[in-house]
Amino acid sequence: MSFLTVENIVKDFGGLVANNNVSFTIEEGEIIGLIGPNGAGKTTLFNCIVGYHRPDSGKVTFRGKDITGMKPFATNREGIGRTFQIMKVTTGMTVLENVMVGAFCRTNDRNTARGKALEVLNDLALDGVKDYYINELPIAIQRKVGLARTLATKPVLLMLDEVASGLNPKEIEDVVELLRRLNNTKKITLFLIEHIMEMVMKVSQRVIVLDYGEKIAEGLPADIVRNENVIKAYLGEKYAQGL
Amino acid sequence: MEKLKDALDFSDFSKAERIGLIIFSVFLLVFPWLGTGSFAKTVMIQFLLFSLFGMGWNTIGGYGGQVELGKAQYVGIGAYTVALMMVWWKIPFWISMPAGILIAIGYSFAIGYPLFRLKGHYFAIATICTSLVLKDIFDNWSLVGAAKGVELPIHEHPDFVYMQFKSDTYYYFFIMALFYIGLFYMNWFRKSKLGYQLRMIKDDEDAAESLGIDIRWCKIKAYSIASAFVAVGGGFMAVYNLYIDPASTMELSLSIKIALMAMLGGAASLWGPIIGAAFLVPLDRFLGSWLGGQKGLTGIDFMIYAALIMIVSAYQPRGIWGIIEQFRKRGR
Amino acid sequence: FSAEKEIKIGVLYPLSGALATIGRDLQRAAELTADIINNKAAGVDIPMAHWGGIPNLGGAKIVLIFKDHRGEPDRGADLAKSLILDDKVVGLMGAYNSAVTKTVSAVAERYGIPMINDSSTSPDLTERGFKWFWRTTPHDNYFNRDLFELLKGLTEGKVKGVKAIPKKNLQNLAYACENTEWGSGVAKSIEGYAKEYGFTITKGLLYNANAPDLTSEAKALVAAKPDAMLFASYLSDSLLMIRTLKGMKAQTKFFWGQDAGFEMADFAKTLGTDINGVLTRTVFIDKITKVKKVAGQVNALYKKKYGDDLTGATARSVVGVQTWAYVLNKAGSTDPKAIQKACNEINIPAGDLVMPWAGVQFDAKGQNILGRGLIGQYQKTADGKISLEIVYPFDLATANFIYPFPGWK
Amino acid sequence: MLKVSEIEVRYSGIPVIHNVSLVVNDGELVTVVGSNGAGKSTLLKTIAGALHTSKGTISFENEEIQRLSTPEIVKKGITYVPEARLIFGPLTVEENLEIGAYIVDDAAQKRDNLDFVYHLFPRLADRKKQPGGTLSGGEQQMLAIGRGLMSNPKLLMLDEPSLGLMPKLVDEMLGAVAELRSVGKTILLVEQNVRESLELADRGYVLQTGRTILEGTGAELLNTESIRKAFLGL
Amino acid sequence: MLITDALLQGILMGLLFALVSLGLTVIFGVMDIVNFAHGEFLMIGMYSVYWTNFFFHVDPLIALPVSAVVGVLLGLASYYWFIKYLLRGPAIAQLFGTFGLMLFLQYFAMFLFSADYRMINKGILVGKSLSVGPFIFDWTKLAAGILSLMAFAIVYYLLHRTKTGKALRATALNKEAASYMGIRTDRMNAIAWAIGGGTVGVAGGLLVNFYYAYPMVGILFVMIAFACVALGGFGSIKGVFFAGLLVGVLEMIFPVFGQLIGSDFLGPHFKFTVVYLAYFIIVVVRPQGLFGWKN
Ligand SMILES: Nc1ncnc2c1ncn2[C@@H]1O[C@H](COP(=O)(O)OP(=O)(O)OP(=O)(O)O)[C@@H](O)[C@H]1O
Ligand SMILES: Nc1ncnc2c1ncn2[C@@H]1O[C@H](COP(=O)(O)OP(=O)(O)OP(=O)(O)O)[C@@H](O)[C@H]1O
Ligand SMILES: [Mg+2]
Ligand SMILES: [Mg+2]
Repeated sequence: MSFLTVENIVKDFGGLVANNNVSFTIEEGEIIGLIGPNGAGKTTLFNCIVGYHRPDSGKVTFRGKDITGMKPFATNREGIGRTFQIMKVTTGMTVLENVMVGAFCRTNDRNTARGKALEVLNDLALDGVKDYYINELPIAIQRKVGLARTLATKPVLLMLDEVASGLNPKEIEDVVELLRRLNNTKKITLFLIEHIMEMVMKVSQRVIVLDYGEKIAEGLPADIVRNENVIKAYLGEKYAQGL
Repeated sequence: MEKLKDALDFSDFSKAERIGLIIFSVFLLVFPWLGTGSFAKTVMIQFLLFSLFGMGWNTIGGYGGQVELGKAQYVGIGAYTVALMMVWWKIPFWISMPAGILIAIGYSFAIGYPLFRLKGHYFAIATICTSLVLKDIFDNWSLVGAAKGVELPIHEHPDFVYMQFKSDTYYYFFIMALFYIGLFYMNWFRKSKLGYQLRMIKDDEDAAESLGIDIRWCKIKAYSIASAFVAVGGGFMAVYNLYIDPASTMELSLSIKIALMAMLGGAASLWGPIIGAAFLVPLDRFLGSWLGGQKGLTGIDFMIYAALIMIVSAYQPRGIWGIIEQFRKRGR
Repeated sequence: FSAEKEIKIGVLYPLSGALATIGRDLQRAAELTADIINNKAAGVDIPMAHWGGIPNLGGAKIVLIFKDHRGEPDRGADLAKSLILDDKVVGLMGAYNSAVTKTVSAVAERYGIPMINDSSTSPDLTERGFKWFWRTTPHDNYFNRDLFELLKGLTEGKVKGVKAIPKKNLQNLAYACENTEWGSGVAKSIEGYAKEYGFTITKGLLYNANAPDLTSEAKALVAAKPDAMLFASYLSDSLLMIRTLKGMKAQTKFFWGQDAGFEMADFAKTLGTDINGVLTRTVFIDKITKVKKVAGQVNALYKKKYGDDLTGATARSVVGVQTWAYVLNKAGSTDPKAIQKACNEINIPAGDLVMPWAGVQFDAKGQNILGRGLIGQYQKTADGKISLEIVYPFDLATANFIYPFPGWK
Repeated sequence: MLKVSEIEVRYSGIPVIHNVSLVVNDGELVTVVGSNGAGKSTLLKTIAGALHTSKGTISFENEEIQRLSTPEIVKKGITYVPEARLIFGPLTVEENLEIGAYIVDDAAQKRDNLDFVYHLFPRLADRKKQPGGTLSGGEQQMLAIGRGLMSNPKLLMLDEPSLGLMPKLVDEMLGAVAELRSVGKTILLVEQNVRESLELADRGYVLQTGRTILEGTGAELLNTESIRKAFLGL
Repeated sequence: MLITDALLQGILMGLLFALVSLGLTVIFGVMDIVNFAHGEFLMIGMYSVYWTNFFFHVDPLIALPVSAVVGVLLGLASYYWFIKYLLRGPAIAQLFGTFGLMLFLQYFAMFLFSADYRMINKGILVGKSLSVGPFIFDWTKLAAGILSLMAFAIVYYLLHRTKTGKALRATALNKEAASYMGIRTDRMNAIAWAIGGGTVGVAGGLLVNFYYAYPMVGILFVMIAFACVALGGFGSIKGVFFAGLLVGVLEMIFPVFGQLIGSDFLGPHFKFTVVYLAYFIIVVVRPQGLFGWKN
């Protein structure tokens, strides 16, 4: 039994097939990268798995349980956490309160939630901004807060949608570090969408490639970047030359 | 026990706020003996009543950020339950009021479920519509007195079973007790899990959902809490006025007034609804009493009232509490 | 006892909101009457116009304290408390809207303060067994009975200027009443009397007076092809209803409205000759001055001051204040108990009232049993204006009845 | 062409940009780099008139513009393509582009601009009739830049145009920027792709916590030790 | 026959409802503001024609431009003196701000004109009706219907075909982005208010031909307008048009239906209840309204 199994997912937006028969599995403890051209359907696939979209057909099984079409809150309670590609800039709650909401997912007690939230913030080196509102933070930190509040829900599978975009190479290093740590010490399985190849290459153990909604390749990072189709559709000649 | 402690714990407020609360409480306690006259007392009762309504609205409207404009239907439900149970079966207030709460909660679940498929203005208009529909039904339903409404028989005074008193002082202390129960509940509520979750929903629904929050369920819960608060107030109105009809308990203007007070005071803050009611109720009543009968000035009282609403909402969208905070910050 | 200089009466009317116009008129009429009593009025031939205050109270003046209840029952109750406890009024008057009268009278009852109601016509009000509540105006059941008396009179040839009409030609009635407490009460009462007098209701409907459109209501009425159309409408909806019916060229023989809208000054002012032949129940018509001199004199004062004639509503306000004056004079004291006693025993002679009533005398429930209604008909005059003529009671009729209702071409 | 001198910008009273000066000459491609929260977007927004300076001046073609409103600045020939893209969701791709040409009155000019954009981003041509809001992240980015070009600006300010784009498109995007420069457009670019963008640039500025700490030609900056350390992780 | 008649009358009434609601949806579309004071704009439109007729004896139909101009001015004044400041706040503060404006205008009108009901008695169309076979139509309502169609055509053209219209929609969708395109969003908002005020002003001017004017008259119409706008989908011109028709027809058909099945309970007193109920049901099934754009 695999950790996460995705079978033949199809998602059609009124004629535009964003996901077409996508299947793959993820094992516990893995770090999987999901890449593919813009508009290939990566975010849509995430949404189908966690339940923001109901797939037109296909099946998603998580830890042996059929979670197809479950609402996002329910998949979260199953242990799937996800972050957003585009984070909404909000003004109503401080960073700490945001993360506490995540922690409340697993407890009803305020003090427990607060303790857990502080722990996560500390872990991500965000204690400095705990009393800021989201709109007062630079985008990268906002994303990190998004990650923190998701982490506070204690996910076993963490799905990250472009956490590293907008970061410079140095900052990417830090994120890679962090993800590895989560994977190692917290035993969190990671599934991440990323366009920044340095990052994908560094962290993922396996890479899945989507193009026009279909899976066109799957394999080790080193193999993927040499794949003809992937180079043609995604990486571009220049990248290939750089290798 | 833990909850009770939370409810009575105001320690995360500033010192000024806590002192303010104490002074305010002392004032409330001694008010009947200040010799301010009976009209002032009726105004205070209205103020406490509308604070209670506003606190209720604040759960869904303030913390939850859902523009709810149909609270009057719950005033009606609370009031009618008390009145009809008394008229039909002579059931004491202490049984009929809880019954009213239960009916209000049941009803709020029934309509909340479809209602919370809607968002934003669609939701706001839909809440108005449900309220209008209920009012129209009551207006034409002869079993519940239709538009004639229901009159409660007058009892010997004072009567603690049916909560009928000649002197307003009794009503005053009764509504004050309800007010404090409401205040302490809200103080707990804002720190509770549901309180946090609602604020998250208000900020960003998608994110809230990804954090394991069942948005619709949370909203329904908050909505029914709000409805229960309002139904309590409605029950009080029935025994206080001894007469209720659809026009005075279910009207759209009442719904708006409830939301308006909370909003103008400062939505999503504990003090907001209280401050809003403290500002608008006396303004409305005293202006109406002083200027209402003045010939040649018909409408002036309303114009002043309306202008103040306009000024506050344009000057500080966070309401009066926002203005106070603004000045406090500047003061520092 | 020591002579008081002022006697305060609290008066609650809807001075703002949807009923502000009528509230204003009521207030004017009440003030005028208080003025007549307090300051004497030359040329008004009733005793109280020569009093110059309340004689048995040492010439004390009546001071009316007006409060605006905006049509809200709870506000009315609060203001009543304020009047009783803060202003220490001797008694209350008002409140026009029956719903507000209910809460106000409940307050008066609790505090044992007399309340004389001048203009609320819900029959329920005097069915509650209150000890501190009296009503001078006849209530809706009186008026509806008048209507059926008139219908019956038509079939019996009692009506001035019309030959007896075969009953079968006037058999089918249709009514449309606004659906608040007043209108729905009227509807019920019409149903009852129709049965009693042997008429058939072919269509009865309640409608929302605050509707932007009454087309479907009007259609339903017209479709029933009734011999008589009966209405209970406030002003706004009565205007709209008639406009709509006119647009449909509605045909019927008898067109009657239950006061409120039909009888207000604005009704005739707004609709002009479109209402030729329309009937309205009322308690006062300026034509009354032909048969009742005092009415003409007070009306002249009112018209001089405010430019309008007295109407059923405003004239009742006059009688309300008149009654208060008599009651106070009879009690000779401002003690509630004394006033209560005076109320129960009062008997104001017909001649002292502006109304064509037999007087004011209350039954055990507090209802004035000597009041009676009128039915007026709007008739086009030679100069193209419209005037309201009395057609019922038959002995007071001031003009020939126009039958059938001419309708609109 | 553009001269920013010693400006200070505040968010609700707190200065975020302390003292920044910068010059863009006619036909130049100037890149601004800096770590997260350095104030790059703030700087561009201020030039675009969406925020206002509390100190200092901004002049464009020898005219002070720091007091002008955004639409007035756009009329003067400065177009800003925001980092957040801000696509008009329900409008189609083509309608989005048309609105981009709001200040252009000449129909022929508009058509030329449209052709140019479609030539630059053929993918947009494929999706002319699709509502902008349903495009993928990368497609939206193309649309946003295309829309910025529609007004035929004298100075184009791009805020992280490669954000969220796939590697191939990052190249294409930077290629497009290079192409724009080669057809004579003046460009002020903010980028996180430090290496590539500095390679392209005529000159560059480094921003740190609201201050310009370095300036020079692209190549100079790339060879500066501190930059290599701070931004390239080398 | 009964049904056909109700249908035709319903369409006429629906056109009027649609016209009354048009401005509300335009304002909402551009600014996301639900204008509670919309009914009061209508009221002032009514008064403006009434007084023009009263003082200058101009036929109410010819005085229509007056109500349009007054409506536009009122829209602009409200925007520049008040709404502009409201925009800084959250939706809910805006709602109550316009609620304050509503009360203010109501009682200002009462203060100036008293609460009297005012109706126009003479005019080209007043009180005239047209018989077509068994059907009778009020000329005033026919005129209102025709004018409503014209107003919709103009506004639709304005918003969808002209440059300003596109700019308006862009402002509606994203103010910040629109300003980066060189669109003066402030002015666009003002234009929206001018259009909103103008159309509802005209509606008022027409209405006073067969409806009475008084300070509170707006409330009667504004709830219907809200339902129409939401039913059609906030901001959708097409939506509000069809929703208006739907409401008009529903309101007329329902009592006929009650009559046909011989139920007194389903009488006219519930006709607007049914409209609200229909709104609730439709919107629960289709949360973005009939033509709304789902975000
Ligand atoms: N709600 C929707 N309605 C219609 N089309 C949609 C919708 N959501 C996404 N699409 C389309 O589906 C395709 C896949 O979109 P998706 O967001 O999944 O791409 P992506 O792989 O995440 O791209 P990127 O890397 O640019 O974020 C795109 O062409 C997009 O336009
Ligand atoms: N609305 C706001 N209120 C308060 N502070 C803000 C606001 N917007 C931005 N800031 C602060 O201003 C600073 C500069 O932000 P800016 O967005 O200009 O950075 P940036 O260099 O563009 O970073 P990024 O790489 O994230 O785009 C940051 O510290 C941020 O926290
Ligand atoms: Mg994506
Ligand atoms: Mg930035």
